[in-house]
Amino acid sequence: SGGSGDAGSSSGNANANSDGKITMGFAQVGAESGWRTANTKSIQESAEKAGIELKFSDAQQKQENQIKAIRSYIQQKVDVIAFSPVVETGWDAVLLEAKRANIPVILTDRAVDSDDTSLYKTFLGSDFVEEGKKAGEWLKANAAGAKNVVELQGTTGAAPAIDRKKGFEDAIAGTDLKIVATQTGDFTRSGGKQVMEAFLKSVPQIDVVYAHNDDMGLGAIEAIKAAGKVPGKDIKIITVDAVKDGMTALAAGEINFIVECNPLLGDQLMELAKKVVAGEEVPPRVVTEETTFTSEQAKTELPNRKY
Amino acid sequence: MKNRLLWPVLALVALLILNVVVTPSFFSIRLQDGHLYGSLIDILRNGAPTLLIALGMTLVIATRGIDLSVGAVAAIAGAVTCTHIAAGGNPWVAMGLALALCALLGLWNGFLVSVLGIQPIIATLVLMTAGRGIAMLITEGQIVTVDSPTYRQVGAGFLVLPIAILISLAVLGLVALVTRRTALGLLIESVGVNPAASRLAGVRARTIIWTVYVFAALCAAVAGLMISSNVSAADANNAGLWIEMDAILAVVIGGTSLAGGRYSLTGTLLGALIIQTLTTTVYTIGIAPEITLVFKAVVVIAVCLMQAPVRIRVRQGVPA
Amino acid sequence: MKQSVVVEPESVAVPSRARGGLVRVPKRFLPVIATFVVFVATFGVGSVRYEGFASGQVMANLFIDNAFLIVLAVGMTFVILTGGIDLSVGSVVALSTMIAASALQAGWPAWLVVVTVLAAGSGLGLAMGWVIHRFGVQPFIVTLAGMFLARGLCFVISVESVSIKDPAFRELATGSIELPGGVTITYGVVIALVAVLAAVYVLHLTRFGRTVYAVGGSESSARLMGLATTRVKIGVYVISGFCSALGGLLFSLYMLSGYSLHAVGMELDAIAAVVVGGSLLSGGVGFVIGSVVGVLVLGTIQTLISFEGTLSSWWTKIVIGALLLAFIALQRIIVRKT
Amino acid sequence: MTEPVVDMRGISVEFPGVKALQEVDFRLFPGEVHALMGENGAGKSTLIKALTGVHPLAAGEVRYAGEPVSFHGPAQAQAAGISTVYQEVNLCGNLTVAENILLGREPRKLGRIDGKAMRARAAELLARIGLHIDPGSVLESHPIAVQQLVAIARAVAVDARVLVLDEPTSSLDADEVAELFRIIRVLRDEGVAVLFVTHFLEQVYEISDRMTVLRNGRLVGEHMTAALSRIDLVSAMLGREMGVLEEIERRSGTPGEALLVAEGLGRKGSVAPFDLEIRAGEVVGLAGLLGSGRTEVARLLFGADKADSGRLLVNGKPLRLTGPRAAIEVGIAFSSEDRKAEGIVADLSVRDNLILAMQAARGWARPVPRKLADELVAKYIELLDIRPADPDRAVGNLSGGNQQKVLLARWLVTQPKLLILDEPTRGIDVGAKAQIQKVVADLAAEGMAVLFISAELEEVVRVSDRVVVMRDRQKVAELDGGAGVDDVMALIAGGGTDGVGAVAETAVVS
Ligand SMILES: Nc1ncnc2c1ncn2[C@@H]1O[C@H](COP(=O)(O)OP(=O)(O)OP(=O)(O)O)[C@@H](O)[C@H]1O
Ligand SMILES: Nc1ncnc2c1ncn2[C@@H]1O[C@H](COP(=O)(O)OP(=O)(O)OP(=O)(O)O)[C@@H](O)[C@H]1O
Ligand SMILES: [Mg+2]
Ligand SMILES: [Mg+2]
Repeated sequence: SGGSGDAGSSSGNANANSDGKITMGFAQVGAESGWRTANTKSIQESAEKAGIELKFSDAQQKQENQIKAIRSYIQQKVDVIAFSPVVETGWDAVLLEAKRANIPVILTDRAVDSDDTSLYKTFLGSDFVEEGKKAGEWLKANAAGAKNVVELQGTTGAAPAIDRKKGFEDAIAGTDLKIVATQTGDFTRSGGKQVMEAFLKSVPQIDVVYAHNDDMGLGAIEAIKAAGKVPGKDIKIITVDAVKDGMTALAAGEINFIVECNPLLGDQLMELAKKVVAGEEVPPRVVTEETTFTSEQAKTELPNRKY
Repeated sequence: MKNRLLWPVLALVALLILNVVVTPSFFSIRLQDGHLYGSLIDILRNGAPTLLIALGMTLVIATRGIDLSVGAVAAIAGAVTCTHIAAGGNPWVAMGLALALCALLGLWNGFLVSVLGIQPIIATLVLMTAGRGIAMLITEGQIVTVDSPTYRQVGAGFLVLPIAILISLAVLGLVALVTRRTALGLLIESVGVNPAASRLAGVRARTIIWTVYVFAALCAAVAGLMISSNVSAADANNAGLWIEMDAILAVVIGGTSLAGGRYSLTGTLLGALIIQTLTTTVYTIGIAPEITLVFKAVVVIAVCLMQAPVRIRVRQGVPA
Repeated sequence: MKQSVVVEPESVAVPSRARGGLVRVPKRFLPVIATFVVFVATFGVGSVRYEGFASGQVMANLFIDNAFLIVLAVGMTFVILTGGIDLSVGSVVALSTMIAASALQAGWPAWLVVVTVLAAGSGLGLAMGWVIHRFGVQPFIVTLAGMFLARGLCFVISVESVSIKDPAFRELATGSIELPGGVTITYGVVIALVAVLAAVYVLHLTRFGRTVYAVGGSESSARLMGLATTRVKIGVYVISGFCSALGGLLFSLYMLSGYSLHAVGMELDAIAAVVVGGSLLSGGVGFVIGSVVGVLVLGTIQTLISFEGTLSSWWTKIVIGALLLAFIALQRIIVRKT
Repeated sequence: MTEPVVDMRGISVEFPGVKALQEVDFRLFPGEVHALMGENGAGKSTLIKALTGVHPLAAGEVRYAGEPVSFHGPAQAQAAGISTVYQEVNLCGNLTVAENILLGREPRKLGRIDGKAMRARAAELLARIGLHIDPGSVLESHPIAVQQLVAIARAVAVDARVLVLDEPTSSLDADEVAELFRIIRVLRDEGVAVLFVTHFLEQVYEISDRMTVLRNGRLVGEHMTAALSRIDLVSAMLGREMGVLEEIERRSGTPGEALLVAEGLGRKGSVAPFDLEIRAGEVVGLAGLLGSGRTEVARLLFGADKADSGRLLVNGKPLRLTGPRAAIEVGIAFSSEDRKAEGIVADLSVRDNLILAMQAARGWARPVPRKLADELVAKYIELLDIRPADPDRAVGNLSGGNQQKVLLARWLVTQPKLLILDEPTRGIDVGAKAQIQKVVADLAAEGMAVLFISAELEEVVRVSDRVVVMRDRQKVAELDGGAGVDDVMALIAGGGTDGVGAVAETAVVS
């Protein structure tokens, strides 16, 4: 029986199975959004392409479930563990177990908050603060007299919400731009729509909507249309993610600018996993390739969008 | 019963007044593209799904039951309809399919509760969990966006007033009529108050229980259609998330006891309106997301203290 | 919710005949026993199906991973036994982790943090119990408000997660106890088991505990019998609040962090565990041990899912639902057959 | 007599819309048995609850042992030495018998409840009132009569200065009553003041020293029992003269066809297989001691419990009883002895309760028209003298006896072919009891078959054309109309003829 604390002394770092196939345990957060599902799909497909056996578990948005899954991967003696931390805190204990069991860990999405950086090999993913910044920078450059921004936040307390807010606020600090109302739309279309409806009635002048993801932006578009205004013209809209529906709206000019947050990091992850299992050195931070889209760029990019 | 409803009404009025004080234009309603436009209209439209689900929940609760699966059922209804439409299907057929499937799910809940005798909270918890999975299975985890003007009408359309609220009010009227004009109301209450006595009196408790669960599922299905049609997309994961809690809260604020028995449809209507007004208030008066919940907690407590049975008894001169 | 109208006499005593000597399992233990049997059976199925399932450590992990839930379920059992319900437990867990983490960050000594958290949880429970009793408001609505309040206070303290760096907490969290057979458990498990024992003692061997059952059986009768119903009705919410806070402490040990979105929906897990363990929501019927087995059942479902390994997100949900159904259906069948 | 231990003056109690008590004075002395008399709804239970702090007083003063008191609840009253058995069984069905007796005063060892000592103590207390059941059994599993005895055991378990018994004997047999009276006398002699409520006049005259009569919430008078004749008592209660209980008119015509025939019907662990025939137009009485299996027979015939042997013929056709509905469909009705748990639907109005069975039979889609419902309610409120005569009042707020009348009416409106009445007169006052007996007789005269169960043997013999005697869960005999109370008594007790032989000897003659 594999004890959680003392196992792994027998095998070295490159403890690939006898058939040479690498086994990866991936503890996914959940399937709370289309973005996440695309992320999952990408990882599953890439694993198959790379010949890596994938053990996958869905934590239903609960950190404790992720921890349980990681613990069970440790017991099942997988070769490498990867996961996207829901929160940056609270991973020390289980990562320590993995380290003791000599199983390398790769983080995706974001880093964990720990003094001990030896707990994981590398992390691969987007920088949410950077995304917020990009949105703010674009607005600064293209404000054209706009002043009043309303913000549709993601789920209160969720990391992307906090960081995208922070990055955006940093970027527009010191300008004429002002966030006049901010409220959570829980990352959903109905949330975005409901909040926007209320804003349209309670905020006298709205020039810009900044939504923490495409879905809330799409909801806001509906509300703006219902109010008899033209989204993208009367009110500028900036969102983050660049999922297909968002890109379609961007191409149609209803959204003005989207900051990409790329879920398709499967290939990069598998490559890293192979290196890590082989014991090669990897950089401690790998940033996914992410860009931004304007309406014109969206028109050309749209046909290639898979998710 | 009349006295009991006084307090929810006052709570609703108080909330509305708070809104007007902060946003003077709150009550203003104008005609926009041939339909009414204003905050009050938003409250009605956005509150329609909660009201509808709460209506089904009221009858379930009256039989001493509870239905946690309504949110998942709503998600399934949206998922079925949108995937069918997205695949080129007729919106009416799609909606019919969704309603039929959800009626089946209601039958399933009723079966677990009335035939297997499983406690309602657990019986419906099964579908609450699995149902979301089914909805996601149908949409493959993606948000399915559709572009069907017909379908849009259900949740976002207007016949001067939002169609969604018209549907919900129609169902309310229908339920009121059916439970009052037929003996359904009496039988539901008697099963809820004393199942043993009802059985000996020859009441078909099983049929009654089955009926209310199917009805609750149908209400949830229509609500699910409204939710997804409102944004022209099916979000299997988030549609109707925690709406069961809102619905139960609406029922309870309306004065119906979770212990079963006597229920009040008017109370449920008021409860649903209070909840939606509360949500809109939070957006309108600009309460920071961090303290939204504290604000809601205070309002909920205030409402229930206002209508506390003890208060009423004191008023009538009979202390606890 | 009480389904059977006719309850068979447990022992047929006729005036002339003395009490029967045959020891039979009393009916009220059946649901617990049935749950246990189903639990063991599932574990057996898991062992046959998955390699490495039937190990002591997997069993121990069941306790390690669910220690906090066990404590919550214990508190919830008290409330449900009186016919009430406490929806605030999940949020109180989050609030406890938040208080603990931020207080530790502010440099409070560990013992003071523990005391503060427990006091806060019990205090909130007391407040809710008082409102429920004094104003006759339904527990559902009061504890729902408590749920909003506790979660809201988390956000007020901090929106971001706070990690716990206190050495004493880390020590407790990472330390483990070796049992015979190389199986290790955490201190959290020990605390949870102590809580269970304490609850069993209180429920079955004190007047307070028996009054809990009486109130659940018939509150008006209990009152007419001259029992201290007020104390009990408020007391169970204090106990539940205390247990939530204790569970919150265990959770903060488990996570070593405080976060306002911790334990979302955990109240449902706790209620489900209690009900799966054979308690009736209408009150008066149930056992703490049943609730513990209920937690283990839910834990086993999780373990099975993770051993299965490659379920997609939606199949995960469907399978959880199906397993839950299988459990309770089997339990019903066992209870009915005997 | 010295100082009264309880002295209540000018007591008024009001409920929304009802003045339940108006300026009632009441005194209770140490060492006396005091009967509180009055019709159903006169306010007896309310007076008791006013004394023990369940209901707050609208006016008046309570002095206990010379001191003015105002109890805030039963707990305080109990602590002060007033031990009470309330009307209806107010115990916790989910707990064991022992716990119910000793809740709140469990024997403890080192601070924890000593289960063994508790069961032993409970067994002792049960034995004291002549009840031999397993103290570890769950209370719910016992019939209402046993529960009533357990409640009494609980009340007499403490050293109280005042013992209050609100209709403790409503479902007890002569034996149990005798046992109870023995205990009451012992307590009385020890100086305990006993307040006793019952509708059985014989019992009042047997046990009480003094009595207080209430009518419509007002005090009528306080009398020495010996100084008040029965006729005077009854007219004091009713406020009018009441004719001597007329002999129920025997029907001259022969009963009709056999309506229901049970052949070897039985259920393991509850009743041994029995044969029974009930004809249209006859009243069959079911007599036996507590626990002899009468209720079980009734439940089997109605399908409330499933029989596991034998068969049932209705109108000559075999009938598979799958549950109450199947029975109701062929015209069988059953009114349970446990009116609180299986009878009334407390939160619903009198009207709704009254039409419930009729409505259930019609199905939900065909509601009983409001006009018809109102007519029926008006008719039965009048016929059975249900008080208050308010169809919209919640049944749970009616006095016990009036609830029973509503239940009876519930079945009468369905016009069943066979009416099974299990203790229909439990807790019903003298006037109404005669009324109900007469209704039963009239119904039979109109062709309805009635199975009549009552703990009161005289009543069974009086209303029945034929009496079936049960003993130890077996049918032991059937006696025809001419039989008297003594004949039945002999069979019940198992004396005289041997049980099995009795059946053969007293072959049914009709
Ligand atoms: N909780 C209550 N709410 C409203 N009315 C009540 C309540 N309890 C009793 N009453 C009314 O008070 C009156 C007196 O009832 P009470 O129970 O004292 O009668 P009783 O003399 O005990 O009759 P019975 O012999 O039938 O038990 C009745 O009219 C009854 O309807
Ligand atoms: N004195 C007693 N001692 C032990 N058990 C008793 C006694 N009296 C009744 N019982 C219980 O009575 C039950 C059967 O009662 P049943 O209801 O059939 O009797 P009954 O003839 O209808 O009497 P009643 O209606 O007066 O209670 C048995 O379950 C038994 O446990
Ligand atoms: Mg009375
Ligand atoms: Mg009986």
